[in-house]
Amino acid sequence: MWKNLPLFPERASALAWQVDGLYFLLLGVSAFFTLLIFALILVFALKYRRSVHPHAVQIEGSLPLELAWTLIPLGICMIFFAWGSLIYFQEARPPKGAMEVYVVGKQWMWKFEHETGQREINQLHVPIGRDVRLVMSSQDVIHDFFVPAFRVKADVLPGRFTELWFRPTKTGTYHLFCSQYCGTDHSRMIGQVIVMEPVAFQAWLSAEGATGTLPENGQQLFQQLGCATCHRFDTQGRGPNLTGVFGKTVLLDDGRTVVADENYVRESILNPGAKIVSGFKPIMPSFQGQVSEESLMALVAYIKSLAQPQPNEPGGNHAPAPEKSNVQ
Amino acid sequence: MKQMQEEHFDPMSHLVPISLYVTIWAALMVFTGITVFAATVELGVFNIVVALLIATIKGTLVVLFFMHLRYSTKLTMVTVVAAIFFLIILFSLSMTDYLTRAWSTSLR
Amino acid sequence: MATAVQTVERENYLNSDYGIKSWLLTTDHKRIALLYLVSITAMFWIGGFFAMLIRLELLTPAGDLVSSDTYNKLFTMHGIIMVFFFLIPSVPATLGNFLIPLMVGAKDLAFPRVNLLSWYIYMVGAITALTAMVMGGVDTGWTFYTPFSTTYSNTHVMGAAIGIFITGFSSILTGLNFIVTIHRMRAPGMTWRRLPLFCWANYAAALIMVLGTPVVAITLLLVALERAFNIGIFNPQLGGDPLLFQHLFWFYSHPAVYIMILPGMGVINEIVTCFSRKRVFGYEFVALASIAIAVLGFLVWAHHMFVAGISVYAALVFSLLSYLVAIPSAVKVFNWTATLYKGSIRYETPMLYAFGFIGLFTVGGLTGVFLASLGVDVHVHDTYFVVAHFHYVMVGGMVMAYMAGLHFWWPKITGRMYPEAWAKLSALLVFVGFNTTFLPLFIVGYMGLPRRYHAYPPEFQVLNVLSTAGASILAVGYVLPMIYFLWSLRYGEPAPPNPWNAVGLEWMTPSPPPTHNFDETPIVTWEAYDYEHQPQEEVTVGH
Amino acid sequence: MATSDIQVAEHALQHHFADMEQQQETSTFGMWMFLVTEIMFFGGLFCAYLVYRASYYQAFVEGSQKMNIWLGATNTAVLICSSLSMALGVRAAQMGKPKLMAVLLLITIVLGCGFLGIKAVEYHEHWVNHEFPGPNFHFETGDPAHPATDPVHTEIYFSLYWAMTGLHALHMVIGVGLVTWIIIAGLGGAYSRAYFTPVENVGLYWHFVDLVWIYLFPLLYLISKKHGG
Repeated sequence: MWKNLPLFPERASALAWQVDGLYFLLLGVSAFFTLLIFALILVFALKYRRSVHPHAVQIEGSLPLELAWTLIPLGICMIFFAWGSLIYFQEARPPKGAMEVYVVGKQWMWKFEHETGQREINQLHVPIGRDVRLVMSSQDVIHDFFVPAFRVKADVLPGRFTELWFRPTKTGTYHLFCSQYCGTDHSRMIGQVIVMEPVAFQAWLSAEGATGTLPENGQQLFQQLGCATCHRFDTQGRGPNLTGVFGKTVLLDDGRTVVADENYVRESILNPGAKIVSGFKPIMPSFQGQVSEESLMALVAYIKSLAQPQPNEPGGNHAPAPEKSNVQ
Repeated sequence: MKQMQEEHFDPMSHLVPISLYVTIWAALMVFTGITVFAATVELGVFNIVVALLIATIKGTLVVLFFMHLRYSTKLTMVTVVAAIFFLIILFSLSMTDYLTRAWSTSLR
Repeated sequence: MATAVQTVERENYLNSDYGIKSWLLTTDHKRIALLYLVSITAMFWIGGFFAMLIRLELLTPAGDLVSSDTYNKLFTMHGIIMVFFFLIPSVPATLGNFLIPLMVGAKDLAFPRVNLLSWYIYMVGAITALTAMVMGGVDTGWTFYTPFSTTYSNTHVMGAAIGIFITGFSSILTGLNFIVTIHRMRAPGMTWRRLPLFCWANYAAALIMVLGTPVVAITLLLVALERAFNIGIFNPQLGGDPLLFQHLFWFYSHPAVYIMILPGMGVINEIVTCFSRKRVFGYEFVALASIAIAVLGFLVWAHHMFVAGISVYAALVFSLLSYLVAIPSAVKVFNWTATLYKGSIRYETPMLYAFGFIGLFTVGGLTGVFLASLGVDVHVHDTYFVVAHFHYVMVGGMVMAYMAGLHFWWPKITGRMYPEAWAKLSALLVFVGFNTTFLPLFIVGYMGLPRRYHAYPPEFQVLNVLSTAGASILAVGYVLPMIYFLWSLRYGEPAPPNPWNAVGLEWMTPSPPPTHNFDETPIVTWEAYDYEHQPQEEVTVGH
Repeated sequence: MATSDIQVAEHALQHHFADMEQQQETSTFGMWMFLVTEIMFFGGLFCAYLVYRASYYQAFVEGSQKMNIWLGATNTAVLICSSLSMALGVRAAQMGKPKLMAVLLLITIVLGCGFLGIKAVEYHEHWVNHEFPGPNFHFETGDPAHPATDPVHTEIYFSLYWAMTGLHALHMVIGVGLVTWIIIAGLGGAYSRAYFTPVENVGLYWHFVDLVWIYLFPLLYLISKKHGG
């Protein structure tokens, strides 16, 4: 019976328990107040019905009561607020060292690309027990990545990266929904998240195969698009040396500073004039319309790999040690 | 006292002398000159401060005298203040998002 | 007096003048209220028809009744019609229009011609939107999120947006008229502390109409301009920010839910006091709670955007403020409940609806607290949980209150009594049908089914079938009053001036009231809900 | 008060008001409420301007440097003068001098049309420079040493510029229509010392439109004149 009529979503991530915990508290408090109000209405309506209680007793009001039912709900709400915010902050802060998957939403499918280069459509394979961070963007309208079993959700926006993370705690296949209305086949923009044992996941990765890791593909694009002619790995380039830049604070031409995160790299490729690094001229052409979302992500992954502490692993020979590059 | 009573009964009560209108007009013109001049001088962040300060002074003069708010009921004054209040809410709460977005990027 | 009503047909606002022109050119607030009543009832049935089709489609998981494009248009048009053309004008433009001048002891609203103009603007807007729908419909959702609405949708977004833009001005003018009337047109002695809470509530709603509607109007205008000229204020491909659209849209559209619910709350105050023969518990607190809801309602809009990509810190601020707006709503619920205490309670139909309102609004309000809570909102946002929540507030709350008010003032408006037994049955059907429709959707929502899905995974079917079954009961519950109200116009018992033995200036006029409302301007010397000094009995009319 | 004044006043008193005082205060208050909605109406656009200027500062600086500050300043002066003649016109109506009022309001109309004319010159200039948002938009700073850094967002500046000034100009056009109506009605003897509320309300509207420009001018023309060059 309950198999055919599930009444509660599965719990398959580290955060799910916390969300459910707060949900149960909310449910308990709400049930209490709902029953209280229903019971009071019922009791008063029966006890003071016209036939047994023909003359109403006029009551002006009561300040202590008013204060009580202002302040007590307020206090309870502050508990909800604190707990809810704690969960939200955890959701907003992906742990360091998470495995990254790049996600592109388009009308009406999900495209995934693992750092190691495997691509998937409408299916996402992840290992159990590992933090997974998704870097997402949309090719057209706003979509929303939602996995009920993980209790996580984030809008996938065009023109910008958003992120989301989870740590699966239970193997299985779970629904992936697009939960922001996105047009005709919104309800068919669904898929599966498949949580596997680490060994099985490794086997899947190697069975799947890939033409180069994501940073490798990004490096190739970096050469093809001619980025490398200006962004050289020394101080002589017409553009800044990108080694070790990712994640650092960058001083801009107009005196402001900006953190070189995924969105900054993205903006610098598509709209290079918006935030010029101090000491450089606004000469870089815009690549708007020339690189797809996937290529952008590969480039971002490559530039990110230039800031990794272990050099030669993804990028190959000419990524020098990051420490030296900070001289300029 | 006599004027107070008149204000209540006679719609002509806030008949503002022409000289006052002309003074306000002159002030507005002078402030326009100042703000245009200030815009041609490099003042850094103060360019915008000066420009908006002068605009607010000019706006206040228009509302108080040309629009007779100074001679209006308290209710009208409250109405104007309320409009400004909700406008500020629209601006400031929208900006809480835009100004703090950069803080919340997760770094790797 | 009671016999006089039956024998001599007294001149009233209905029979003072005949002919279509006397209605279309009237400046009488009571006649304009009836014009509105007819128009919004038509819109309610159109929107309700779409709702039934949506529920029928969701009977099966496969999405086989209509195509996905059709389904998208159905829920979009259901939303647009119900929100902008039914819920927002419902209580204010009909009951508010009819009653506010009567309640404050005025001969009319402050600007009668503006009032008529607002109805015409409403009609132009409604016809524009309906034309867009007949021509092929809109599929953006009532929220018009960019860039879907500006660039990707190839349906009649312009027509719908312009229709809503136009109707916005009708709402602004109605709100403006109410505010000015309540400030300037009160009868001698009708101080703010003696003002019926229905007026307080409509005053608060009118504040939102005046302050919020212009913002959504300009936002939709920009959407229309973007489509017309291919500019990109909200389009990321052209450098714009889609979240700015959401900010500007919700700056109005969140407070707009208070435009809908506040007048409903006002209705409940009048009915609960009347049928428990008591003054309202904590008058000042209920009155100020209305204003608090209106003001705080402007500070919480971004709780619709917690997963939209806004700053974490902004989300924190908006979450905190969202809890604050829950408090005055809770205060009202507690005060109504306390009003029943030691009352002398009669179970007339309006009172049954009012009980239903308090209960369902409590559920709707409390589930709103779930949505203010950041951690839980991330999971339930844009799922059926949200759908269930706002239907509890809008249909369970607002429409219940509207029905309550219609029954309560029907004798005053038409001069006829409705059939009590049928009315009680319909109240019961609405309550049962409503809960059967929407309670299962909370479960569906927490399980994670996103809203606006044309087809869905099969494990959600049982609850969806239950919901559709409930919707059919609900539909019967709404059709019944339509029938007996129309029936009562001709066959209903003539109503005495004050069938409920209620206090309030509107009950001191004959039913229906004369065109000029009061023969001479009343002078108010008593508090609101002064049931203590109201003669108790001699009121057995109508059953 | 002359008897004709009282006749006009009685004629103008609507049935649902107790007296002229109530009627006059009510309509003026109604007008202020309407201006509140106007403030919020423009407020949405100002909010968009604020958000985008904060986000794309450089692009907005470059865009606003294409504004003709002298035409803008002239237009500001023209509007302030029209507000003065409007204020004096209302004063003339208060004193029961319809002919004087008509002359002053005619000056207001002329100045208002002057404003629109100058605005049209500016619009034309932007139009021929492809500074109208849309498919034909093309932006050059005009200084080869400093090419446009962020034309995508400069287009947003121009979108907002056209939307804000366009909406303002639309209000001006409506204002000119309203003032024309007041002149005609005033010469026909509709107003007197006891009843001149419509004149006052149209005056409020006109000053409000002036007020909007007082903010548009610095925001669009002035504050970036000396920046980022």
